[in-house]
Amino acid sequence: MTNLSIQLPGLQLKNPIMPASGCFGFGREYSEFYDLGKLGAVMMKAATGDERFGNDTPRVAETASGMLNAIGLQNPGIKKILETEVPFLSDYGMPIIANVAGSTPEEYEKVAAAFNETDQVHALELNISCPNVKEGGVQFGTDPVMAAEVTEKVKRASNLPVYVKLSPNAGDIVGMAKAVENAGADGLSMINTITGMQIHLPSKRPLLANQTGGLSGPAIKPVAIRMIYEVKQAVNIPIIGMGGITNAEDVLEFLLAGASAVAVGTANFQNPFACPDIIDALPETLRKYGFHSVQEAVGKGIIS
Amino acid sequence: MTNLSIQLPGLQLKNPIMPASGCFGFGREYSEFYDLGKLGAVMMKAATGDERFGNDTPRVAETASGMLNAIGLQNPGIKKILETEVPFLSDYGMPIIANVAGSTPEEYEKVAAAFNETDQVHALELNISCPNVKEGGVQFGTDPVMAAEVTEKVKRASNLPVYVKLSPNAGDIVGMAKAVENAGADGLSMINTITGMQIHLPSKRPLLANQTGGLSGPAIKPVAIRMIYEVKQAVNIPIIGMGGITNAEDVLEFLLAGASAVAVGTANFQNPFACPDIIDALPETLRKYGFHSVQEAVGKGIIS
Amino acid sequence: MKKAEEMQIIKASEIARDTVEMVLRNRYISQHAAPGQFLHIHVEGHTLRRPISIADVNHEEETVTILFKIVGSGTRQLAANRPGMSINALGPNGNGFPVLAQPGKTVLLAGGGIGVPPLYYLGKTLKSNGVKLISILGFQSKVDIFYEKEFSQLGTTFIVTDDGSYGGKGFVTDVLDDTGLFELYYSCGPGPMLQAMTEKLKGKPGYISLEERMGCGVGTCLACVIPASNGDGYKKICKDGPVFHAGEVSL
Amino acid sequence: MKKAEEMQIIKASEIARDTVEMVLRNRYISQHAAPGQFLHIHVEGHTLRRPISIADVNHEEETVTILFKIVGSGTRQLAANRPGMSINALGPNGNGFPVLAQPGKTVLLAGGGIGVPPLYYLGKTLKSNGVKLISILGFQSKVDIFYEKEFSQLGTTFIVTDDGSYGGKGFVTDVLDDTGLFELYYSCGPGPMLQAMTEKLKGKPGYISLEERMGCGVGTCLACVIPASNGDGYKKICKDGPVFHAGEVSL
Ligand SMILES: Cc1cc2nc3c(=O)[nH]c(=O)nc-3n(C[C@H](O)[C@H](O)[C@H](O)COP(=O)(O)OP(=O)(O)OC[C@H]3O[C@@H](n4cnc5c(N)ncnc54)[C@H](O)[C@@H]3O)c2cc1C
Ligand SMILES: Cc1cc2nc3c(=O)[nH]c(=O)nc-3n(C[C@H](O)[C@H](O)[C@H](O)COP(=O)(O)OP(=O)(O)OC[C@H]3O[C@@H](n4cnc5c(N)ncnc54)[C@H](O)[C@@H]3O)c2cc1C
Ligand SMILES: Cc1cc2nc3c(=O)[nH]c(=O)nc-3n(C[C@H](O)[C@H](O)[C@H](O)COP(=O)(O)O)c2cc1C
Ligand SMILES: Cc1cc2nc3c(=O)[nH]c(=O)nc-3n(C[C@H](O)[C@H](O)[C@H](O)COP(=O)(O)O)c2cc1C
Ligand code: FES
Ligand code: FES
Repeated sequence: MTNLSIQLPGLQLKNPIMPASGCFGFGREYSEFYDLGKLGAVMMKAATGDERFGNDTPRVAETASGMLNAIGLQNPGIKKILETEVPFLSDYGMPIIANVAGSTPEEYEKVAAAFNETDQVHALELNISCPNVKEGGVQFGTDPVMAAEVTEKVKRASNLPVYVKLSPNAGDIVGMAKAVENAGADGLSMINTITGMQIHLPSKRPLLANQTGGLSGPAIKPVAIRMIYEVKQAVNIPIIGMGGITNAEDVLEFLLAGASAVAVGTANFQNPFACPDIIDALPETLRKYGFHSVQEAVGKGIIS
Repeated sequence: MTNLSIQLPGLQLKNPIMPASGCFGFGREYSEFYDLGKLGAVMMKAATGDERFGNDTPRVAETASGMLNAIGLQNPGIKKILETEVPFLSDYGMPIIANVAGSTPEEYEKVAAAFNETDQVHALELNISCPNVKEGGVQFGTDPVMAAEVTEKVKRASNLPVYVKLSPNAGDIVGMAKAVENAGADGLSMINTITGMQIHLPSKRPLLANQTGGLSGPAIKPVAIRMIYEVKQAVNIPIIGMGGITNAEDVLEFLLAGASAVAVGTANFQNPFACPDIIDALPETLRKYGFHSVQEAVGKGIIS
Repeated sequence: MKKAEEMQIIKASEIARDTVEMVLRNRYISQHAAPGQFLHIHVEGHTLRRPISIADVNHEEETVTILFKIVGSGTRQLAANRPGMSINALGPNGNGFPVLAQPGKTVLLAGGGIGVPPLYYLGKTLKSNGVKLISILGFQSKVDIFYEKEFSQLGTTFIVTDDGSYGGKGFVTDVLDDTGLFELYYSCGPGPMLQAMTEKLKGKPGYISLEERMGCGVGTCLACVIPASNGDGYKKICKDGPVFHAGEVSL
Repeated sequence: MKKAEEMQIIKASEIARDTVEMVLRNRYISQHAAPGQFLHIHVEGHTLRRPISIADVNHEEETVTILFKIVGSGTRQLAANRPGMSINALGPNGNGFPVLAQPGKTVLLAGGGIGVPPLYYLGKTLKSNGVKLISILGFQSKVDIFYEKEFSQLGTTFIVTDDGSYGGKGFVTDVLDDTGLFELYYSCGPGPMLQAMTEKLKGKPGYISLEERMGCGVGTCLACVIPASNGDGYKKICKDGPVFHAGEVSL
């Protein structure tokens, strides 16, 4: 028997696979494809203080082995999420991670605090790395001082474990990771999307209405692996890894690099069954490479 | 008639297509495939003060729509390059751009100065962004103060126009571009590779002997386009663009984003005729989207 | 539970310039498809699926027909598939056209280019309900025209081309005054055409089918939104649409 | 001038576990290939080409044969190509085995696994020069064995398997004492095997063919280097090799 379970701050995961924030909404649509209870956990779409409408369309573009998105944090706001989305997801019994976003440190604080009201959310993912909003978002994610400030504020406001989601756009990812660890982060999640652009030749202008968007998908996997590998050696908090995962071998690569669990984003769009398919394939993949448990593989690829 | 020519500091290009540094050696091998005289220019493999042997193997890995390399600046050293490689290339008559690398500002200076001895080299490309060497390389490329210092030193030492090659690993690419422009750079070339990693599952360790390598190929094109688009609006020096170009439509996308000429790297490995094929296709592609010249398309995708 | 269905290609042929008609066999989709719904098709080597409308359904043969234009690398790759091969599709997706079931009423079908296909299955269904049909189909040029015969069998059909190489020269909306009376319209085509249609036919009940670049195609990623005309946020084209009441969204 | 050649697949069959034999037609490559050279093959959907040795050549039919093992996504994709389809290859690349032209001499061919193929065309060529051959072929297991009959027709052939399921159990080098005398050896196989070979046969003239991950495959990118044993930098496997004199490089 291969042991897929893993324990992280606030999260008792029966397997290390969860859908990534923003690539799964609040689960309703994919619940029509399979039993969400199969998932290790769920990372919800970003929540902000008030409802947000996001950016104009087009909001997505396809790239080689990847895609760009500039949704712009569209979400119904913290109140509605607590009232209708969290209870829906909670019925499936797996841990729920709420993705917290905002334009100001105060908004982050407010949203984080709101999740204290429910016992159905098990951890927060602090989205200081969204490249698709004018204010907040990625600027908190590329400046270690600001990132630490937001992390501290949210830690004080919340009674939940906080996973800070790092941006690959940061010049010094290890410095960022250390800064938020020192500020009290319980874990990290990495990586968010890399800022990119596509120019639409017929119209001779950026294809996305927002001009830039976040690059995700298999194209960015090597960057995610490198960053996790570097950060793992510099911090003592666990990492939830993501960036281009499409199959169980990718998951093992992330575990070896130092992730303790992983999230699957873009792959859901190509294959709505990406998460359950990976969960089904994982035991055999671990066995094939000589592992009896997920825990055993974490960080095993690191040469010291 | 579509006018493909473009004038850049030191470079009278009959067309905007050149092979990227390190993806073409010193041209000997590809000269067996086609007449190098067809190229707009050539960017030579990096030159250092002394001969360098580079990293251990494996040095390359394949990734989704891209590749990682960690060659490590293997080159015969400035003396031999001047004696045997430059004269060979010079016979073909197109402008030659020398890629200058080093471990210390002084080595950059020395290499740059050495190219004053020949009139067969038309410009320098200052490689402050190589991620695959222990010293120098990318650290000059992610710190604007160091980048400016190297640029200044090289400008003083050289009588050739200097194009500074920027690293996408920099957190603030616009800041880097401005810093080297202020330090006297005549142009920019961007982007170099993004640092990445692949873990080899059977051996459970990084596949590349150097552990990390530089990600290139179509996977990184959206990042290159975004950075050129942003930098073009902030500086007044021309940009030679690169990153994932495989066909003439890609070239037009780079021109629209703000590049005045482009370099083709990884694509040469899949198709040794990548450069001449693109040169042949470019007039029709420009016409299709309504352009009569390369010059006309430069920066036309920028919404201000 | 929804599934991702394998659809076997029964027939594939180029029926107009760069325009491919493909007949696909799949029991589930053929039995459940409604006019105006779409398939979200996986294309080898591409990150995102491609949304393509259902143009016709044959319940007995358990097939659906799609018609698509080769406009980029995804549709080019899709067109390279040959009969006998299978493609993977999500579907039927979205909400289609409400099918009027009042015999004797007259409705207008107005399609532009690759917006024509979904109107065909709609027209067939309406006709079998005894509804009278008038169709206006717009194409770029003569070589782009398809399904003229098929629509003619449903009712009076006007063809217009941008360059006048066949039928009337001009836009679909230029013919609106010549069609005679109708009580309801259904339209699908490029954005500017739909804007012109809804503008000219303001006040008349109508349904329009919209296009937008999609990620998931099932309502989760929020890529494909369109502002609701009541100012209250967005509708999702892939899930709330692609068909909307003409007054429901602001184009 | 060198070209990238289209090669038509004439035949493709699985001749051992996950091991595919493909016969490819191309005039230029078939007329120029020497034993030990390789093709650098483009595989759909992959950034880098795959280096595969030339295993046999038929001048009259203008074909070359390759043998490859499915080990990853590139070889899997390559194996999916069917007769009638074409693949794009650079070649013949590199420097092959020096072909000894002294009738009556005895040489040893020692191949491990997927290192066996290039030795076959070498063996045929040597035999036609009147050279006497002894072959040792090592495979993982019985199901992996291929070309036993073909090599037997060239001379005495020893087969060993890692698990002893066929022939002797053990490594190619375990048989070296049983072969009788030979003046020269040629070897191709995994790194550890070549190390053991050159160690055990130190002082005896021999040629080895090496593998390394490649970028360009033509000598330009410096991906595929191996240190020269004289300490003077690197040799390029794709261009200076893949065949080297046993003493020329340090393994
Ligand atoms: C609900 C719906 C139904 C459709 N029905 C049909 C149909 O029946 N026949 C038909 O020919 N076309 C139809 N389209 C348009 C079709 O989806 C696009 O032509 C196709 O996706 C282009 O793919 P490509 O790879 O060839 O082009 P590329 O431009 O290379 O595609 C790049 C990306 O942009 C997206 N994209 C490009 N154009 C469109 C577009 N017009 N609408 C949505 N996404 C686009 C692609 O899906 C892909 O993600 C429909 C679109 C929608 C939204
Ligand atoms: C000169 C030469 C001749 C060869 N001849 C043969 C032959 O005749 N038959 C045969 O089966 N194999 C041969 N190989 C090995 C063959 O190239 C690899 O098995 C193949 O490239 C693996 O590709 P993949 O996509 O299936 O594996 P993956 O592991 O998915 O490939 C990933 C990357 O690593 C490279 N790679 C992986 N393994 C090797 C390897 N052993 N050598 C070089 N590159 C590798 C691939 O080319 C690709 O770039 C030869 C290698 C070289 C260098
Ligand atoms: C359409 C889309 C929307 C996303 N929205 C969010 C979001 O709201 N919050 C967040 O933290 N990350 C968001 N992300 C980033 C993903 O959670 C993930 O970090 C990234 O896409 C890399 O993983 P992938 O390559 O598996 O998609 C979004 C990504 C996509 C593609
Ligand atoms: C194998 C390889 C070697 C490279 N060597 C150098 C180098 O010596 N100097 C340099 O400035 N860039 C070097 N580069 C970076 C390329 O010049 C180019 O900036 C990068 O690969 C992006 O372009 P591409 O996606 O078209 O390959 C190298 C890239 C590759 C793939
Ligand atoms: S495409 Fe994802 S919500 Fe419509
Ligand atoms: S593979 Fe490029 S030098 Fe050998």
